[in-house]
Amino acid sequence: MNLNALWAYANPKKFIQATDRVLPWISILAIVSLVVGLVWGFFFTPEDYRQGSTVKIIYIHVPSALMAINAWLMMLVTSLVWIVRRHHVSALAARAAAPVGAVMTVIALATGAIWGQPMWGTWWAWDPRLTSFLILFLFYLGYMALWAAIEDDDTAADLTSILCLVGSVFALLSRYAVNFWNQGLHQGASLSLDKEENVADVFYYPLLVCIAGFVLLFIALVFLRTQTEIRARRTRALLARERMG
Amino acid sequence: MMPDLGKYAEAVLSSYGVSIALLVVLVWASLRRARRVKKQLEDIESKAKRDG
Amino acid sequence: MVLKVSDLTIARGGIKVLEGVSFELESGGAIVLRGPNGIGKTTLLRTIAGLQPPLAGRVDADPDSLVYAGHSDGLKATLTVEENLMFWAQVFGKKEISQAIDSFELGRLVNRPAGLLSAGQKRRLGLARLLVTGRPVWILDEPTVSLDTDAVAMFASAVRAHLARGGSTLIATHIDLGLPEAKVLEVGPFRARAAEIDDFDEAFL
Amino acid sequence: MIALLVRDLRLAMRAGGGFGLGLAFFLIVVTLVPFGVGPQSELLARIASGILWLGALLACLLSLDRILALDWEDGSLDLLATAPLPMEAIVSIKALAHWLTTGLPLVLFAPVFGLLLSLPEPGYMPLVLSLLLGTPALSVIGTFGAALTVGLKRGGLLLSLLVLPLYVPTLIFGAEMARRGVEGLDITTPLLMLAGITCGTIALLPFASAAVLKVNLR
Repeated sequence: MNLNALWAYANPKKFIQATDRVLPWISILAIVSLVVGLVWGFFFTPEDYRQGSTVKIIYIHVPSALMAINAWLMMLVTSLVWIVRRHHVSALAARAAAPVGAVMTVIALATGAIWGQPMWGTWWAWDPRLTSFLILFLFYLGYMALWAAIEDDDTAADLTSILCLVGSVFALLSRYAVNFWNQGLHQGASLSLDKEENVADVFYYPLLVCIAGFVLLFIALVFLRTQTEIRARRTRALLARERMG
Repeated sequence: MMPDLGKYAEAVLSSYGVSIALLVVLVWASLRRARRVKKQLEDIESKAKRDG
Repeated sequence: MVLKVSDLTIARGGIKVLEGVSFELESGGAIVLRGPNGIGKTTLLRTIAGLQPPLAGRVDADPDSLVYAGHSDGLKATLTVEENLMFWAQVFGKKEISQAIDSFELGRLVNRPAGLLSAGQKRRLGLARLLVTGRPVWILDEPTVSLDTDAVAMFASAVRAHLARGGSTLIATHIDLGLPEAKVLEVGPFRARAAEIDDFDEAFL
Repeated sequence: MIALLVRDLRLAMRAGGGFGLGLAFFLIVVTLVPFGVGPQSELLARIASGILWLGALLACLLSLDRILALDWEDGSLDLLATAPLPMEAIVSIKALAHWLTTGLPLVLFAPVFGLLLSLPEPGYMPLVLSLLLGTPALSVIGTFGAALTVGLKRGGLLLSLLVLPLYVPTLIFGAEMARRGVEGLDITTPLLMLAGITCGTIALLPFASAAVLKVNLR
């Protein structure tokens, strides 16, 4: 496939047309895989011998944590595209993804805290991973607040893109700093590409379905919200044009 | 039908509850805003077309 | 020719305001921009001064020849007249400020903090700043706001002296400056036409 | 460039607030802490290094919006942007002036405030050293935040929200270094990390700040 053809979707009209076509399918797929994954995980997996039934929380905790980070990565990429190629859709996609990423971060934090209560005996521990997610959440808040605070759309896109870039570096730095500051209670990553080292198969397959569901849900939401941002932007432009007379 | 969650039932159920509720709110808010903005744009566009 | 503007299109707040602006400024020449409020004179001057990028078109000028003066004078209330001027002179790599002080009759005020000056005196100090920069092309946005008739005449003679030295100036103003030699450029005809509504592409309009 | 630095320092002194304000705020924080946690000197000794770092960080934060906002309001920034100084130099000088008027006094007075919080004897050198290394980063990062919010009417709160997450690594390594000093542990690792962060931000962040400021001046 010719990668250059992808840039055609940087045109707002084309983007809306194309996403309108695929959005229903992605939404259905997202709902189906979420329902299948969560039902499978919740009803049809055994308990872990150490963690008991709390192991069922990973079907939400792990995918949401993954998406919390991937959403920021996506914003970083689209911000770079905006800075380099000045495609408005790219900047608006970053704006559209931020609240989704923030909610994913909250879910990861909440499920982590609920999980931590029986496992560690406390709701909140200043564990490096939890702390890093809290900091990530602060970055999301700042990013969204900056978008909301600036009236001119292009100025806001420029400033938030640079904030996203700088923020990414500092988020990474914070991750290492936090690790250094407190060696944590958190267990190692429950997933890696090498399945052998992972959680057992019974937990693994429903987890994969759940992750797919979260990814699809994220894509569907970002498409929908980007469409909304494009339309809102065009509305503002038309209103401004009216005022100019 | 309901699996036996043992002593951790509260934790498991509340984390599913909280997460699903948050996701539903997010989807609902996105859909609501999408519909509103779409309608607003259509109104303005038809008005702008009429007025030239 | 010290400044050449060709087919310039500029926007304010995402909306095109002026398009197809072209003119040339000669050494020793003056151009006065005129037009109703809100048409985009300030935006045009800021674009020429390099503070914002144009949507289309070119501004050809040696960037080290321009000096811009906007609505505010950039004065520090707690610094004296002399310190304010000296600072701007140093920023532009110059040391000499006495000529500027004389031209705008600020001699009695050199040791007064700028915060204690009247509005007109502040404006005069702001204009004196142009002289200390030693730059040949002045880009001035409403330079005579809050000046009385005497001070306007003072400004006009400073501009004339500047032109006589081979400098040039581009001024946006509403009032008659008493500079008959200046060319008048009406901005009105360059007003951008509203974009087509169906044109739903990158710029959203 | 030196002229700009001299002007900013002179302004800070003339306005009266510049040098003293951050220091006074620092003193108030240090005074209030014992009221909050109790006067036992063992407890204070344990948290002293952290409180001092936090106080310095907050005192720094308090004065950030003044870095660029005053020059924005009176039009100086527009004029500076069209002057023959690169924007990167302007923001670096602004950050340096902020550090000289806010960060440096904090570093110098930190030992005195350490006395008030019963900071243990071996903690003084590492504390001063960590503040000396870390506060320049706070000023440079703060200038970036100030550049982001310079055009906004009520930017103060947003500025804090944007800058505080960026302060996390500096605070962690700075406070960790001071804490290890108090406990007589090896301070090499946090010292190197802190120095690395400061050097990195001084070298790279002015480019981001300058880009942001140019956008805001449009």
